[in-house]
Amino acid sequence: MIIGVVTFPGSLDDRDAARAVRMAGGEAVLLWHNDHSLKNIDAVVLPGGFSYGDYLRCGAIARFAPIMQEVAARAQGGMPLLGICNGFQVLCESHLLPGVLTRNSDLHFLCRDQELIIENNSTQWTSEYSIGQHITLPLKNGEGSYQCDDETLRLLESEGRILARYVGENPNGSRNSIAGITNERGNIVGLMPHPEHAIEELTGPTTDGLGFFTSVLKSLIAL
Amino acid sequence: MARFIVEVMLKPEILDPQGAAIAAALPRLGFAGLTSVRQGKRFEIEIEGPATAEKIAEIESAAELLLANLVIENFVVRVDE
Amino acid sequence: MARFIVEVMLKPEILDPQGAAIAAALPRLGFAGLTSVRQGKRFEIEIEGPATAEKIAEIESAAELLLANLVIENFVVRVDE
Amino acid sequence: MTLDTVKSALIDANQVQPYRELGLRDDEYARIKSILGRRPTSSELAMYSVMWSEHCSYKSSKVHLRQFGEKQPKTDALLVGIGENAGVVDVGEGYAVTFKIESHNHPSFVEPYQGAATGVGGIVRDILTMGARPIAIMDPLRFGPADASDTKRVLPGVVAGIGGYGNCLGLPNIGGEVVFDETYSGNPLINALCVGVMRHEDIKLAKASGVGNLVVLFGAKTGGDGIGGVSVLASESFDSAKPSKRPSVQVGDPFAEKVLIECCLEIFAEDLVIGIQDLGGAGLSCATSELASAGTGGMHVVLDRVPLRDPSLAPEEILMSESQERMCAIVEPEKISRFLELCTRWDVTATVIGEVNDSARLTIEWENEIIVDVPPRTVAHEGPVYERPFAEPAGQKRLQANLPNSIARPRSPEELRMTLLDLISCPNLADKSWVTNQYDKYVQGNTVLAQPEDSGIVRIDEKTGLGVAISTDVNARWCLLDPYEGTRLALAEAYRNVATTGARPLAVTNCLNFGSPEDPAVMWQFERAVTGLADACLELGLPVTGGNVSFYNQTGDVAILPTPVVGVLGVIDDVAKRTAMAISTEGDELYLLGETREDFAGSEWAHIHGHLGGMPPRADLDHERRLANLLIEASTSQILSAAHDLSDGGLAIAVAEMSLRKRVGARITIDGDPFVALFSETPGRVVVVVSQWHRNEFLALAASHRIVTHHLGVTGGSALVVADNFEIQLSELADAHQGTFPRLFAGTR
Ligand SMILES: Nc1ncnc2c1ncn2[C@@H]1O[C@H](COP(=O)(O)OP(=O)(O)O)[C@@H](O)[C@H]1O
Ligand SMILES: [Mg+2]
Repeated sequence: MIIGVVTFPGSLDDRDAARAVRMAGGEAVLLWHNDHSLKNIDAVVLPGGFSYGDYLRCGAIARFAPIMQEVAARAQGGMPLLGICNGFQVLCESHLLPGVLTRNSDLHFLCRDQELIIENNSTQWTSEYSIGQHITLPLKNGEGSYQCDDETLRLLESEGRILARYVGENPNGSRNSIAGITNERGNIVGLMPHPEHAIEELTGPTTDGLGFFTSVLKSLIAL
Repeated sequence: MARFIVEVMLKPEILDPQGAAIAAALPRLGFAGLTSVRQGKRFEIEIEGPATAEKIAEIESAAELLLANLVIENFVVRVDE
Repeated sequence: MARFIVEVMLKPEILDPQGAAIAAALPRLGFAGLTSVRQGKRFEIEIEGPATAEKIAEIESAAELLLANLVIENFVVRVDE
Repeated sequence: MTLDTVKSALIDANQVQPYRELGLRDDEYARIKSILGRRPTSSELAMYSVMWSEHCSYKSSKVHLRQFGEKQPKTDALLVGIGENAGVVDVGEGYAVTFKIESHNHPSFVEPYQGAATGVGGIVRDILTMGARPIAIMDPLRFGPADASDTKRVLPGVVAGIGGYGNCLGLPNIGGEVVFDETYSGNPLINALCVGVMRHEDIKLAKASGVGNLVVLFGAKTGGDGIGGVSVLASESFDSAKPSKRPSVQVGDPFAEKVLIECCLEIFAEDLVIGIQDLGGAGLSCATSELASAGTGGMHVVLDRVPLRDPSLAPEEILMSESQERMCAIVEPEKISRFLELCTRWDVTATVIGEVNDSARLTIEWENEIIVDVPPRTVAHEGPVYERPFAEPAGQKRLQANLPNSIARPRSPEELRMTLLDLISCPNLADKSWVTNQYDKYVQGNTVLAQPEDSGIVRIDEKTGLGVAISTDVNARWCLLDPYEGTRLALAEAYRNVATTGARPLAVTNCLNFGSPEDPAVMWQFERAVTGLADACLELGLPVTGGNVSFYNQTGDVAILPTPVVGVLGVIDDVAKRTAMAISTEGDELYLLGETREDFAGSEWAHIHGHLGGMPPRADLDHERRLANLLIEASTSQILSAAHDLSDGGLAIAVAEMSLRKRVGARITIDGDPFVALFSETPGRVVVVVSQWHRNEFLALAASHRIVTHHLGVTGGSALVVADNFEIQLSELADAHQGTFPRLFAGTR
């Protein structure tokens, strides 16, 4: 199974995401923002970082990168697509997921180990977790506060599309402590914390993040 | 050469942490009687040629597409004379 | 109740990486003929009572102290009617 | 303004020139005239003035810094020494590592966010220039009193700037310092360290060699940023009475730099450059003259070709501009098209602005006229050298005689307990998470240790686990009391911190922050500090690979504490074997390594009581070396569960920090005067945690290295218990430790 990781100018966690894919047993390929074709890719990760400097709004410019047209089209057709941090911001800006990520409520960049609770394990990226499972992943961003209108929030809640929430004190002012959401179909997932930085005891707080990558590989094999 | 101003503000119902931080800081600096502070963005865009109706429409669509995120923001385009 | 607008822009000689990024992105989206884009901030401030000269002066000093960084930015205060 | 050309300089030879305003002295100006055999053109004057400034020429420090070369120990590790953009050391397996610290003190005082941000940008380009991929940064910082209102302006801005730039570059921040002292009000110290890694064969040098090779300027366009910033900002102290001297500030674009890094690394990988130099202080003046001076010797530049952000810039200004995120490369003509292709791929502007020749002159043209025609060595490498007078300050003996004996010492268990709480919550020792949580430490996925550990460790090879460790340190109060000994102690501490985590110290960098070199007392501090560092490096067998000097850190007549920040780089063969500081299991044994004496002069305890006087402890480097060897061997054979260096606040603070990390308590027993045992700052000590199984092996190892061990107690419980004295719940300690920074800085931006 081949998972593509998109490198935009300013992407930072692209190599880390590729490493996580390999640690989970998959093959990782770096995709260039200016390319148009996804070739034989089975799933895509939009990595963390500061695409195009994150000037204007995070993810606002990356959304228009040539590769994103194909990514969006394939994801709408069911290809698994995970946006981590900046990738999540790109997904929201692209309207592949509802809502938007705004400045952290205390206005500071925040890097810390964050406890989460998994609330939906029926997506292609979370099947290896159990509902109610607590995991700890690095959270690191300046604009990680999930915001949407009341109607969208009600919908997300009622459809069980909130994938994970922050446990304990809300770190950034996200509505309902949302850390990640999914589309209805469960193939497009956006997540603010970084699973790709929790794959080795040595360099991460836990190995809890590996499940996102093993989940998608399993679901691809099952297809 | 024409000059446009695009003003982008968060919709009133959206939380504005930056505005809130300023509203909290100002009374500490001795400014009383504030009821609200909202922070938004302001763009100055210069183009070649005059500000034709067509150009205005173009700037409007740039604002819609890129400068503002209509999920949370509203915008106004003005020609700067 | 009075409403003020404070507009804060980088001084013209100061590098504006945000504006530059937007100026680079817009042509890729098909907008041609741009000569410059600068990004600044816009504040809407509401206070109790009318916009007296004294209040205007207060807002000006708030802008100097907190809203703008005079080392790199200029600002304008307007009463919004 | 009419163009001042070489031709016109020959004609109106007596034109009055504002050399004094540009910071040149009469004799320096006379020397320029004699070098050129005519008056300089205004562009030449701009170049000489900026290149002969203190910041670029090291004119006051050079005579002393020579010691680092003269006393350099024999070492096979040094691949590139002092003089290049950064030193390079061999870390094994074909890898080379380059690291360096720089200061950005004055710009950060003027505009904290941008000053600190561009400080990070500058040091990262230095590392990149060596051919290395930057892999981590650190930020030793000094501010005025924590509760001073200006500190509330400067610190949050500086921290946001370092985070804003470093995070956007994708460089993990793995450590630093935050220290407060009265003398830094108005003179904060913003030092930044960067470390990079490359293969041996990829090392690049700043040389313009090969007649006919092309000079390429690439990266950001040139604007009016920080024109004259180097000479004005870095060489003159601020005088609040003259705000008009505020220079124009440089604004950083971290995205442009990130793209530049990736672009350069691809260019290096295809071996497309002969030499490369970043544009930092003194911009193009510096890059062109240094490249030419170190290479074949001649270069011709067509200045009109420089892409400008501000088209109104005069040629003098283009030469002086400190616009960030620019590089200058020397490229063979047959490789230029591929070079430009890679720049296009990354959307990086690149322009051929000149050519290498063998004229032995640097010539620059503008609008078809020659405006600069100089021997490049005289600009770049043969600037003025001063033997500034230095003398021990008049009050030095009195200062050393003023012992901290007048301060009432805690005696009762309750007083000792309160002293621990006072110290662990004081700004210098309080938890720095409010700062470090604004820095990404995870990016790149190789951070093995970061703040608050004794040193930062990053892995450089995933297969073998090879990694490097870095620590920066100095107790500047000790340096005031005795700059020679204080600087040796700074090296000893950084060295010990690296060894504590299991890495073998290999090389040293430094950032020497001092007051005005025109003050003989400051110059004395400087001379003593450099001599101390050079001597101590020789004794420990560590080469100094580079560094930075920042003078004029003073307000009026009052200089900052002499602050020679010392950075030690170590290598660890397998990062999986590193020793961390946390007590993580119950029932392990705690040992104190090294002897405790009564050392309160310059201590944090004296500081919180407003006292600074006495003699600092002596650095025992033979002991430090044996201690380090013990710690490294113990890490390699995996017999330590944890280790933590003792520094400010002494034993009590060290054990408290070890307990707070994972909230596992400890019960310790102390001998002798409890106040001395708990709070003395005798150097050369480390607390280690050893499981019962490894205890005998450990004690034997310690004995073989002739290191004195004291059994302190056992780990466990939810409190720190000092037998027969007091106990404190970890929750109470944590509140005291963690509350300070949020209380001081929350709500600031
Ligand atoms: N500005 C900073 N940036 C990053 N890390 C910091 C900073 N300040 C302090 N730290 C980290 O906090 C820890 C404790 O700092 P300090 O008390 O200065 O250590 P030490 O006593 O060993 O010198 C160290 O790991 C240090 O690297
Ligand atoms: Mg330490």
